[in-house]
Amino acid sequence: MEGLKLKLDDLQRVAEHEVDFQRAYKYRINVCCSSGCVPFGALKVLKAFEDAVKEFGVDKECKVARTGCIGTCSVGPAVLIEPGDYLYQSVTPEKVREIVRDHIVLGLPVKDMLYKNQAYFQKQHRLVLRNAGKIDPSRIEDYISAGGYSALAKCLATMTSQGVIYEVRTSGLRGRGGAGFSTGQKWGLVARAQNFPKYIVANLDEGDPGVFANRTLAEADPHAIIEGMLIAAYAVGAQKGYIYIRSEYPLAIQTLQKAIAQAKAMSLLGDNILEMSFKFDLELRFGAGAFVAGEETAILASVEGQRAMPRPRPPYPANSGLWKKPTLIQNVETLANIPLIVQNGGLWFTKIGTSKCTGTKCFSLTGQINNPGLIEVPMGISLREVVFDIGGGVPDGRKFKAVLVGGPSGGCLPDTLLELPIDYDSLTKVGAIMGSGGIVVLDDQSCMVDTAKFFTEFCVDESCGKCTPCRAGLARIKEIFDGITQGTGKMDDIATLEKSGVFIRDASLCGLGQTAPNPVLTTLRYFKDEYLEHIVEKKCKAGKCFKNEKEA
Amino acid sequence: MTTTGKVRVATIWLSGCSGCHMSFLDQDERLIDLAQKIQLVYSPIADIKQFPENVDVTLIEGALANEEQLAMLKTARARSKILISLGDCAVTGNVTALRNAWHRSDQEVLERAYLDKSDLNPQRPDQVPKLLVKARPLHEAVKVDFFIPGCPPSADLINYVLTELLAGRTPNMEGRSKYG
Amino acid sequence: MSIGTVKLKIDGVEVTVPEGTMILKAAKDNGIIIPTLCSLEGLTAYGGCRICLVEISGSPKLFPACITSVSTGMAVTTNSEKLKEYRKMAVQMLLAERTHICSVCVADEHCELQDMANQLGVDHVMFERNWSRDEIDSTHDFLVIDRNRCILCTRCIRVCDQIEGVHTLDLKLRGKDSQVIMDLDEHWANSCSCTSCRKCAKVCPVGAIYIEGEPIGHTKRKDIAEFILTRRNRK
Amino acid sequence: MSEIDNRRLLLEKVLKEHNFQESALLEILHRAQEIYGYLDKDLLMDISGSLNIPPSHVYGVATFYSYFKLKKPGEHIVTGCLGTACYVKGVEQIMQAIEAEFDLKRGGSTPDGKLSLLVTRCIGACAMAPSIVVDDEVIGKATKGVVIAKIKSVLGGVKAET
Repeated sequence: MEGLKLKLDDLQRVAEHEVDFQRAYKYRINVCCSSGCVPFGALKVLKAFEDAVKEFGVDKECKVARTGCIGTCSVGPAVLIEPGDYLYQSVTPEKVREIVRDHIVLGLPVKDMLYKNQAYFQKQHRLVLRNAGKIDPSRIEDYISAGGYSALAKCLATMTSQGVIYEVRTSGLRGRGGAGFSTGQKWGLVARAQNFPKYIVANLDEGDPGVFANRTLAEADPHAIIEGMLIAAYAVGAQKGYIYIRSEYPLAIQTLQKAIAQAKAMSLLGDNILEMSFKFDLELRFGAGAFVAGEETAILASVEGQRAMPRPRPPYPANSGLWKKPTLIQNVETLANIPLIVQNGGLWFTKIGTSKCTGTKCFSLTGQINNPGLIEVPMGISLREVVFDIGGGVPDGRKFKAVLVGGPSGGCLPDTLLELPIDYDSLTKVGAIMGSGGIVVLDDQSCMVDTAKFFTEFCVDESCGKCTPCRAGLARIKEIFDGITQGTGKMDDIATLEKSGVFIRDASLCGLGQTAPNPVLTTLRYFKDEYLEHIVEKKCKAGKCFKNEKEA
Repeated sequence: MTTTGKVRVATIWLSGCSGCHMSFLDQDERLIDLAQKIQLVYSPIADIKQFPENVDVTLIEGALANEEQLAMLKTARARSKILISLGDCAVTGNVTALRNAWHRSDQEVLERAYLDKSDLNPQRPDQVPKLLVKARPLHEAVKVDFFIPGCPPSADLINYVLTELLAGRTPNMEGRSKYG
Repeated sequence: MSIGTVKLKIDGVEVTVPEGTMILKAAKDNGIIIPTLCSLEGLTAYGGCRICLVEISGSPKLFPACITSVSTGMAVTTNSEKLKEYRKMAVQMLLAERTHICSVCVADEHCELQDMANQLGVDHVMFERNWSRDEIDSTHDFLVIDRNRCILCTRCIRVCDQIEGVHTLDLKLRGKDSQVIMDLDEHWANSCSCTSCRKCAKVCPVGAIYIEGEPIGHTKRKDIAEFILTRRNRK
Repeated sequence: MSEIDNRRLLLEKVLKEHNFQESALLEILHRAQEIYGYLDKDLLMDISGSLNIPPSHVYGVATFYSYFKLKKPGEHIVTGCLGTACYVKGVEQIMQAIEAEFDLKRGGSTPDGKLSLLVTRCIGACAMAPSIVVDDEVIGKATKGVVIAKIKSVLGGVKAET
């Protein structure tokens, strides 16, 4: 099929052909081979399945597929058997024969190996991750048969660029990279700019420690990102795009490279896409270990081959971005929503989530929690539902203490705020941020002062050094923390932390500096007693501080 | 204030060159006016052995460099209503704090000063109080109410701050201080 | 093509300036001086020091005056209590960042950071100071760099690139570890591209780059970039 | 043809692929590091000359990003993930154990050049925290014992089973 130059009507045919082809199989065994499951031996499990179906002579009715992430990363390797969506957990090559024999040959699912926590999936709403774990990301046909690229075809065949922007605006979609700017509005700005060429940059520089949603998306459904970019390009009039991806994600890079090559071969990228007069080229750009490069203006500097130092806005990238040309910068999660919005209409999208915050959001759920993994939930869901219903609460009978929302520059929220609905505005109000969707749960053995110090250290390391507050200020805050956690803290320190935190938040140049004090300010707000305990009593209940860190 | 109705003022000399005290004296004829309103109850320029109780204003020159000074500073703080850092050494550490950037132990600092760099009769000092790890500005150890920066601060600035305080006003340092 | 004008208010005073003017310049041309450190006329704006932050009514954010252009109807406040407080804070952070001891510095009394502290009434630093101890590079015949005094304003880098045109200087590393370097972080004497033009010493706001044996008041020339640009453009 | 010549030829191919464009500096540094293992000053000077970018700029970019190595790394590389999830799950203790066991500090190498210990801020394997990477192999839910045994087996040249 590769190498075929697709025309508009061909898509449908490819999809039907592929569906027929897949229907020939009675079972489909999806083995998750994403970065989360591979270290647990997923590739060996895949091989074992391929061998076992042959051994039992069921290879004609079983399709063994190498797929992306299903989301239950803590119990990998995960295997999903369709029909019926039977999810097996912690599968080992030794157990594969049993599964094939009982489930496929005898038709009796192996109950004690099934993933038990049904609530994990019940409260989720998988739009962006619609195909994750269900299609083979290395086969474009899989994506097409799942309805892929039909939204692009719809755009090219029946919609004007303004029409596309209208649907996106109607959908109320907001940027999933963290700031939550209206996507439709942004597209409108770039579309209006009369300066050519225009560019699109897809942000896959997921630098937040504790976050892996974008990586998972790229590994599981790369074409959703590409299709979203194509539609965006059509809408704003761009002909060149870059996906900026962390070099720490080798599998995602590989998957995307392959996907781009396939799309090019099928004339879904390049000149005359789908035989229409629409042209779009796509290149990957690799990050190199700089968190700040995820910032909107820093990513531009990085794509241009410079030090990733942000610059003040205005001028906004919509007017003056890459090489001073209009540039649309969008997180890949935002882009993956686009095909659905085009396909189903903007109004359909507003029915999901809340009225001000439509749609869903992916969260990486980690820390002291029973079911860590990647989830996608409708906006407006409460923190409690995420932490306890989906996440299964804190393990080992310990007590929940705090939840960190929004990555290293997010906020530490106490149990009194568990009923808070997750949306951009509610989170900002309590001092946290949506960020790129990191949720880290802390139990009663965590020290909040130590936690705030850890995040400050992260931001000190990752500050680009351009502006005074972030560079010089955060380093001072870190020193104050060193003092407090080593026993030389003073009462004045609390006021100094608060004053400089507010200053850094207000006066820093970019989002990194502006949000970096969040962990400090929120822990001061909700866990002041722990600071006092450290300063006055020189005690750390959690036993994390007052160790001689600086030996020699 | 005491029965004399005068404001009780003390001055202390820690690790500094005494230049700030010189500047204090450089207030010249204005000292006569000051003397109407203040009583000097402790100072290196007066022969008083003990730091008294109930001091209204204490001006301190010099950085905090050793344990004896730390004890002195704490006493002064406890017995004074208003504590003022006088001059850059007290405000920033200044020259005294140059050793901080050297990042060496107190013993090495002493050896460098008394043995390596000595031209005549190098000898290990045995009466120097134990040095603190770093020479520090005063406000890193105790609460300081006002700061008069400068190396040395001008007599005018010292006079301005004292006059304002005596009049019950808060001195405004904007555009007045001469840092460094 | 005619350039339009823009009417706006700065500190309550109505001013009219050409379109595209930066707030800093618009204020200066109308007698309102906004304090700055990294900005220098004749060089591109950097927006790093955050001293020139101003308020624009209707926005909760603060804007660097050096790099924010005017727009019609804008009402700018340059000197509110909050801004003064923030400027003091920025100066304190700079003073605490490396080793600044004015009394032993070549730039004493000719230092823009020191002036700024005095002007704003910074009478002490609330943070414990970080005593940096970087090697002083005095290998060059007469140019010296003491990075312990550097405030990373990048004026030297910009003048080297934009006016002298050789780009000997740049920054290495990032964040608090950032340093001004010559070529591949060579000693100055080994720099293959440096033309020894002294412009970096002339624009350095502090005592980080200076000329050995020359009184600093004689070296410093804040208008050098603009001066050269004007001369170049003279037909 | 000597090995060095080969590497230079490979680099030249990369430079040509990118048409000597200044904007491809990051890509070129990535590839150069793949080819040479690390970026020493001669190499950076070469790239600076080839792309006609000032040396200080190339050096500035190469040192800004923590992924680029300017010093020769050890034969085997262990990378500890210091991301949030791993930190919460106690990766710090494992790192300290490695430092103590093999007598090296993070960011450094053993004197014999056999082993380097690096840190990274999140490899995105948070659900199986704490994670340690030993020569490109991710060890999830790592413990002191497992990691140290793994490193020893790698150093001993024995192919370890995982």
